[in-house]
Parts: sequence; C-alpha cells; structure tokens
Amino acid sequence: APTLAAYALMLGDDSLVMSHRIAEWTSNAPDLEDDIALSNIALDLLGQSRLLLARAAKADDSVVPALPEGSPAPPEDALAFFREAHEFRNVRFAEVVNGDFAEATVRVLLFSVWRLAVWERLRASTDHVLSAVAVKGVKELTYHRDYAARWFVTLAQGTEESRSRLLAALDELWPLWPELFDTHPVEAAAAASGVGVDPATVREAAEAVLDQVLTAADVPRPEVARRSGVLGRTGRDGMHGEALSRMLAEMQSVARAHPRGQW
Amino acid sequence: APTLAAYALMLGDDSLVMSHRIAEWTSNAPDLEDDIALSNIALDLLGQSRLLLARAAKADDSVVPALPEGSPAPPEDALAFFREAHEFRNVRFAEVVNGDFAEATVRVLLFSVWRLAVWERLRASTDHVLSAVAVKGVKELTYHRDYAARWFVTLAQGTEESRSRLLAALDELWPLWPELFDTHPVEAAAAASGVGVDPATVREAAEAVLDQVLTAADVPRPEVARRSGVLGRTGRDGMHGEALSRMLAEMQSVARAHPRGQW
Amino acid sequence: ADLESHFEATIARNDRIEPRDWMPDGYRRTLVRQIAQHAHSEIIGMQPEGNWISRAPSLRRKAILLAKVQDEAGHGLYLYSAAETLGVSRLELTEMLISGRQKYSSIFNYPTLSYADVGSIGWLVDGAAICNQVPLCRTSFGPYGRAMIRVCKEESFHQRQGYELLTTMMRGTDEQRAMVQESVDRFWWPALMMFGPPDADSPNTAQSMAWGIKRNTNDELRQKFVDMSVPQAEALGVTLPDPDLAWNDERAHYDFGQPDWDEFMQGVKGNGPCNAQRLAHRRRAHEDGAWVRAAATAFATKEATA
Amino acid sequence: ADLESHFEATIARNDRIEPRDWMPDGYRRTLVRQIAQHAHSEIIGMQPEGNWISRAPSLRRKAILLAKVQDEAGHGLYLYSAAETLGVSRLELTEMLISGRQKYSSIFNYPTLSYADVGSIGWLVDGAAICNQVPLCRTSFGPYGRAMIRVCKEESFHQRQGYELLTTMMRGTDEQRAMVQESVDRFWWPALMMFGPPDADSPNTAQSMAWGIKRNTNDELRQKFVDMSVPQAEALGVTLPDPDLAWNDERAHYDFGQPDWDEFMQGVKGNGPCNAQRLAHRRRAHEDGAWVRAAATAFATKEATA
Repeated sequence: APTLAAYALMLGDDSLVMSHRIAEWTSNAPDLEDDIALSNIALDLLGQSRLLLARAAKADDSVVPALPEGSPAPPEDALAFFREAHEFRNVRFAEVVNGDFAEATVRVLLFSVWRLAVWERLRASTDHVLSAVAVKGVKELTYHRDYAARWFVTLAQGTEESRSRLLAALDELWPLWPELFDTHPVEAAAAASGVGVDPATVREAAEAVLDQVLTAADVPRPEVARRSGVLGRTGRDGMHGEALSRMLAEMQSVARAHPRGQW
Repeated sequence: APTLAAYALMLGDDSLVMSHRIAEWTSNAPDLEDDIALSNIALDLLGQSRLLLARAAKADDSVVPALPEGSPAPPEDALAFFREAHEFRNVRFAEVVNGDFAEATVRVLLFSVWRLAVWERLRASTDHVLSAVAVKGVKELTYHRDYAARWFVTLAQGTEESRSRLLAALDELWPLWPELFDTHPVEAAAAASGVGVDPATVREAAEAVLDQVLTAADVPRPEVARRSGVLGRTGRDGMHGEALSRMLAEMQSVARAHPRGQW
Repeated sequence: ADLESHFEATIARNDRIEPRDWMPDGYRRTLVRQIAQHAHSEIIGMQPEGNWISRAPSLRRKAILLAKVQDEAGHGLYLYSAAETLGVSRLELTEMLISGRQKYSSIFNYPTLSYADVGSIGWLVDGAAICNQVPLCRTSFGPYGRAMIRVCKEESFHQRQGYELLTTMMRGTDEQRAMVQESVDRFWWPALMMFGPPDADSPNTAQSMAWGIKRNTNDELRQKFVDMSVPQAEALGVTLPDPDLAWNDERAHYDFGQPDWDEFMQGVKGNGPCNAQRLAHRRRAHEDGAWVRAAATAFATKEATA
Repeated sequence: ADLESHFEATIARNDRIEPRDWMPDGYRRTLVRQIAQHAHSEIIGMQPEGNWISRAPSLRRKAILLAKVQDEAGHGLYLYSAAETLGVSRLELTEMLISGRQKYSSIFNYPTLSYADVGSIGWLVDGAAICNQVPLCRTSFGPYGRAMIRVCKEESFHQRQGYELLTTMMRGTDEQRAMVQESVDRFWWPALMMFGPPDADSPNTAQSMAWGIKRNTNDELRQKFVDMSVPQAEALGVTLPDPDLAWNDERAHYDFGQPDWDEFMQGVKGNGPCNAQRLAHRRRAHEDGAWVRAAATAFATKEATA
C-alpha cells in the first residue's frame, strides 16, 4: 500500500498542479470558446486529482500531512493545501509558469499525449480505483489532446507570428519532455506490482502520436537538450523549480489562514 | 494611546505596502542605476514602516493580532504577517498592482509629494517617535520625490512613446490621488491631539509642488474623476482593492507556514 | 404599416418575434443594447469570482467555482449569439465593451475581498439577476427568451451553491461567520442597485414594457428580491445592513431603505472601485488574443482554398 | 617591444596596469571576458535571492535581503564600469549576456526553493565567491582590483548575514532545522563547482596566472573553501553531504569527494535547472526597459542642444 499511495500521489499531483495552471487561463483566453475549453480541461484534471489524492490517502494514511489542531479538512484537502512544495511529487512540466496561448497549446498537447499513453495502460491497473480513474481519464485526455492538436496545427499553419510563437513555446517546454518518461523507483515498483505503469515503456508510443501531430503541422522535432535536475533529482523526487512554491503560496493562502474553517 | 496606535498603523501600513510594491522592481528595472534607486526607496519605506508599526504596538498593544501559540514574532512582524487584508489601513494608492516604469515614476512621485507635505508637519508631532520618524523620513522622501520628478520630466519630454506611457500612467493613478487627502476620523483625532496631521490641510501645498513638476514636464493636470470606495469606505477604513489580499497571500506565506519559526 | 401591425399583433398575443420577422428599428436597437449589456455582464462577471479560483480553500469549492465561472462564459456565448441574430457580430460588441461605449452591470465593479464573496455573489447577486431575468424568459424576442431559459436554469443552480457555501461557512469558525457577515454587508446594497434606479427615474421602462422586452418595473423586482431574501438571511443567521428593513403588514411586503444612488451613478459613470480594472483586464485579454484569432482566420482561409 | 617589456615589468613587480597603459590584446580580451562574466554573475545572481524578497518571513529579514540584492546590483555596476575602461560598453556586454555569448556563474542556475536558501547562498555561495575573489583584489588590472576590494568587503558582510540567518533558523523549529539541512545538501556541491573544473581540466589557468589575472588554481581555492567551511558546518549543526569528507592529518587539509562534473557541464551548456528562466528574466527586463533608455537618450540630446 505505500507504493500504491506514493504512486497515486504522483499522478494526483500532476493533475492538481496542471489543473491549477490551466485554470489561470479562465477569463484570459483569446476567445470565449477557448475560455470554456480550457476551464473544461482544468475541471477534468481537478476531478482526476481529487480521486487520486483520496486514493493515496486511503491506501496509506501516513502520506496525509498532520493538520493544525481542529482542522476538519478531508484528506484530499490536507494533501492539496497543507503540504510544502518539496512534498509535491508532480513532474516539473506541470508547474511551469504560464506563457502565451501557444504555450498553453503546447503544454496541453505534450501533457495529454504523454498522459494518454500512460493511462491507456493504467486502465489495466490491478487497483480498481486507479483503473476506473484511467478509464474515465482516457476519454477526457483524448478530448484535451485533440483540442490542443487542432490548435497546434492551426497556429503552425496560421500566420508567421503564430508559427514563430508556437515554435518558441515548443522549444521552451521541450527540455522537460524527456523527464516525463523517466522511471522513478516508485513507478518501477508500482509497475512491477501491477498497480501502475512505468512511463519509460510508453515513450515510443507517445513519441509516435506526437510525431503525427508535428507532421500534420509541418513542425520539426525541436533540438533542445533536456533540462537537468538538481543533484540528479527532479519533480518526482520533490525537487521542483521556483514556480511551484509561488503557486502554492497563492493556492494555499485561504486554507492555511483558516485551518479550522469549514468550506 | 488608541488614537496614536491607530494613526501610526495607518502610516506604517502605507509605507509597508508601498515598499513591497517598489521592491517588486528589484532585478526588473530599465537600468542598474534605477534598480538600485528603486531598491533604495523600498528600503527607506520599509525602515519607516518598521518604526511605525513598532510605535503602534507600543502605544496600544491591542492593535497587535493574536499570534498562533508559541510564535516568537515581534510586534512589527505580527502586524505585517498575521493580519488579514481588511485589517490593513493603508491608502488604496499604495497597493495598486505595478505597471510599467512610467507607472513606477508616477507612483513614487505622487506618493512622495503627498507624504512629504504630511511629514513636513508631522515633524512637529507631540509624539517623539513620530516626530523622529518624520524628521528622517522627510530627507528620504525628498530624495524619492526628486528621483521620480526627474524621470517624470524625462519621460514627458523624451520620446512620443515615453510621453504617452507617462500620460497613461498618470490617468491610471490619478483617480486615487484625492483619497490621499481625505480626513479619516483617526487622522482628525490625531491632528486634534497634536500627534498627527490632517491630510486635508496639506492638500494645497502638495498640489502646488505637483503643479511645479507638471509644468516643468509640460503635462496638463489629468481630468479623471476620483475612484469611489465601497459604501463610502476606502483604504483607511480597511476597504481595499482586490490586489491587497493577493499581495498578502504571497508576502505572508512563509511566516504563516512557520508560525513558530525563528527568523 | 402591414409589417408594423403584424409586429404589434405578435407582441399583443405575447408571441415571439423571430430574427427573420420585421421589427421596428427602435425595438432592434433597444434589444441589441439590452442583450449586449447582458452578455457583457456575464463576461465581466467572470472576473470578480475568477479572482478566487486560484485560492479556493478546498478542492470541492475550487471545482464548483471554476465550473460556475465557466458557465458565465457559456452564458456570454449564448447571449452574444442571440445578439448576432440581430445583425451585430460578437467582435463588434466586444469592441463596444472595451471602448466603454456599451455598459455592463455595475455590480461587477465591486471588488471581491474574501472567499465569502463567492458565496454572497451566488446568493445575492445571482439571486437578484434571477429576479431580473426570469420574466425575460417570456420576452418578446425569441432567441433572447430561449437563451434566458437556459441562463436562468443555471443561475438558480449557482444561487443555491452560493447560499450553501455561506451556510457551510456559518457552521465554521467565528472568523468565518464574521467573514460572511462582512461580505453580506458589502453586497446587500449593491445587489439592490442591480434592479436599476427607482421607477420615477427610469424613463425607458415604459417603452420596454410595451415592447415586451421588459416585464416588470425596477421597483417591483426590487421588492420581490427583498421579500425573498429576508427569510433567507434569517435562516442563514446574518443581519442585513438596513435599519429600515421591517415587515409591513398592510402592504404584505417588507419596507426597506434606499441604496446610495450617488455611489451607483459613480459606478455607471466609470468611477466605481473596479471599473478601470475590469475593463483593462478585458481589453488585455482581447488584445493578447488578437494574434490567435488572426491565425485561426488565416488557417481557415488556407483550408477553404486548399 | 618597449611597450611589451614595460607591461611585463609592471606585472613582474606586482604593480597595477591602468586603462591608459599599453596591454597585449590577449590580456585585454581575457580581462574583458573575466570581468564581464563576473559582472553578469552579480546581475543574474540577483534573481535567485530576489525570488524571496516578497516572501521574507520577517521585516528585518526583508530589509537585509533587499539590501543584499541591491548590493549585487551595485557590484554589477562597479564591474561593468571596470570593463568599460577596457573599451566595451555596458550595453554591449548586456547584449552578450542575453544572447548567451557570454557566461555567468553556473551556481545561479540552481533554483532557490526555501527561505533557508537565502542563508545557504550567503554562507556557501558568497563564501566560495570570497575565496575566489579575495586574491583578485591583488589582480594586475587596476580598475578590476579596486572594484574587487569593494566587492569583497560587502561579500564578507553578506556571508556573515547568511550564516547568521542559518544559525537563527537552527535555533527554531524542527521544520526549520530540516529546511536548513535540506538547503545545505542542495548547495554544497554546486558551491564546490564554483571554483571551476579540476586543474587538470582547466587549460587557461596557467596563462591567467602568468598575467596576474588569476592568483590561485581552482583546486587550491576549492581546498581552502572546504577547510574553511567544515568547522562552520559543525558550529551550525548541519551535516555536509559528502561521505568522503574527513580530516587528513598528513596533508593538514580535509579530504573531500568530487562534485558531479557532468551536471556542472550541463549547466555550462545551458541545460541547468534555471538557465532558460534566468536569461529570459534578464532579457525581458532589458527589453521592457528599452523605451525608457530611449527616452533618457532623447531627453539628454534635447537638453544638450537646448
């Protein structure tokens, strides 16, 4: 159960942090349809994270941080609002500060292509909760991917400006793409026990899907090296960039100011 | 003593919030000299706020919020880090989200012209601490005003772009200028008892100084109406804009995450 | 004249005018202005609540709030579509909004200052909006009436959610109860202002009622809202900030005081606490999106000619 | 040849070369590169610590941190001025920095992840910088040496402040002690890397030493830093994350392990955790300031011709 909990936490944190970033687009998108679509993606990811964080807490309640005395926060909220940045296990990709709409397009595309490849396999998880989350998630992520892929092609083929912005965004996020396929010991253990998926095993499949989009958009694969971690450690180890602690300062401010609050 | 405390808190909050905004320029200014100058202004204001918050706490310790058990935070930090937005008494002018360098110029100019007019009189406060703060502060604020006035003229007379940015910044901040001269009951009481200054009484002097700068820059007085409050209440009543609670979420995040911390 | 009498007859029958039908210019202009203002209100209204999405104190509340703000974007979308049937484009209307030539509801020029405001907006602001809008489901212009039916259904849902948030907070800590009371104190009067100036100062009401674009006077709706809200406030355990509020047996309605109409006019004139901020946000989002919309247009053209 | 022998003699006497003196092209080029890199490091170095100004947990710490970051801007200023005496402008150098053609110290490509990092940077990073820089106060180029004297004085002050922050935190809660340890774990190895690659892999050292631009080899300085830091770590109560760290009686120095030079090279090549972020920040600030600098120039021209 510690492996299951740690694994569910990783996936849950990915969804939570990514959801937060996408939700920052609300009331800021280029058109109403995109505002609605991006809110929708954020909502799907938020829903995933709630199920996954709850699963983690149920599998091993020692992952849930100690709450201030008298706090009625349920486990999902204890995990979301009362952990420090280094206790989060999301990939660094999810936490990067938002850029322009091209960046949002590339972000959703890369994230969902990766995630779909993992979750297609996760549907066969021996854990019924994870498998149910994955079944629902695959449908959601397919929509996210298709939405982003459509914009990816549109921006690549639209105007000179949109193409150059798109290429810049791709170069910016690409250094964090390889990290998505690193195998963390928890993921290896989860895969070995049948509850999880080793992301390294889906890299080929994910790259193939991505290549289709790149080809349709007539965009070459970027030639940018991967971003190194700190002492070999990255997001899955709790080693994040500077953006995460700032994000959490904002996200957790009300919950922490009222630790005994009912919401 | 409650009047003195409430009055010192108002002045201290002005300096604290303004200092925080100016400090956000650090590593972001157009040139190194300005980076240093703006940090300097932020430091001066921060120094003022520490003396003023400490004075408020000493005059009436009931203004200091109850701290989480075991917190060793001194009164100045209790006031800065453990109050909610509606407990802050700064003028709304101080909290506005930063804009471009023209906005910083106008912000520092208007703030220091106002403040100087008040503090020149505050030197005669019957409270020795306030009077000492004002004596030192007048020197500092004179430097701030002169720095901003120089840039004000430069931007007004520089390029078309700089002039239009400057005028836009002036129009943006002008609606909050009249509020600086409103008399809050606490200010009226402080003035009556000789510890403070009624800002309404220095309006003419401040406007005269500002007019000199506007004339030198060949910039007309803006014709923008004052910004109304909420149910007639403004910053001095604890009624702020949306920016302040966001600013505090960030500013207070570490202190609140470690209420028993030693720093 | 034939056309005009046909139009008058349709109105008289309480039937719907459809976009293809003939209609007087004044009717069209009034409708465009009213629908656009309503659409703009939904879009600007995303900001005050959107201000708290990133700080929602529980994941459940975050999901509820995000979905609600998304619904407001959806309402904006239906309403712009209804306006488009009258021959104006969404882009034109958006430009009217950001240049300040068209208005939106002044309520959204008030700041949101605590999480309780999310609840107060749901309870009071959406509540007032519903009072205003339910009669509009029977408005004479078809696309508008149909949009309003959808909007009202969702707004009622939002109102219940807002009230439920406040109820939950009232069961929490003393600070939370104080937060709710403070928020209600701030939003009560602005909510009353949402019905517009007193009938005596509302010159367009008569024509709009004659055209079936408006179904009740401002004061009628305001009274309805007050009568509805007082027992809800009691159930919640908050005090409404009006010393004149009292049941009047004779009228079988609550008597109540007048909001500060000067402050209201300041908001209408653009000098409210957040007018500049709301418009600047909308303008920035619109301008930031220009290159994206241009790319979509260019791409569509390429596809069409390929 | 006369000029060259005069130059050589000045160097040999450990006297200072001044900007008006003749100097070999290689000397000038090496100096420009080194001073510029040093100046860039100060400017980029404002970011990792600047990241915490807005979140400093006490007003006293906020003042200390703000003043420190301001000093770094000041150091950048002196150093750019020293470089300018060699005939390159600050603007040119800035453009070399933001286009990636000139480097800055790789240490600043590590993120700051907690407030303890402000202390660790003061103690370890400024400590290592001082070891590197104290000998440069005697460097052969006058303006550089004089700038370094000022810089070193202030850096020592910063180092003491950083150490004092950590000492205070160690007297605090368990979480704070853990925060300090975690921070030291992260910064120890990168601090060792600040002295550059092992001497065997540092081809330019010999020439720089001959010119009096450099006074000690990388490994000598690294050893000095380790010897200095171990007792400080003990006094602080933290463990340095090196299992090979042990006193060697024979050498009368501490033995220590090697940092991960592959990670170091990734940072040098631009692939460190924050390289892209640091450069993007600098580039944005520089570009955002372009209209201001243009206005200042236009105004100065007008004034001059008025």
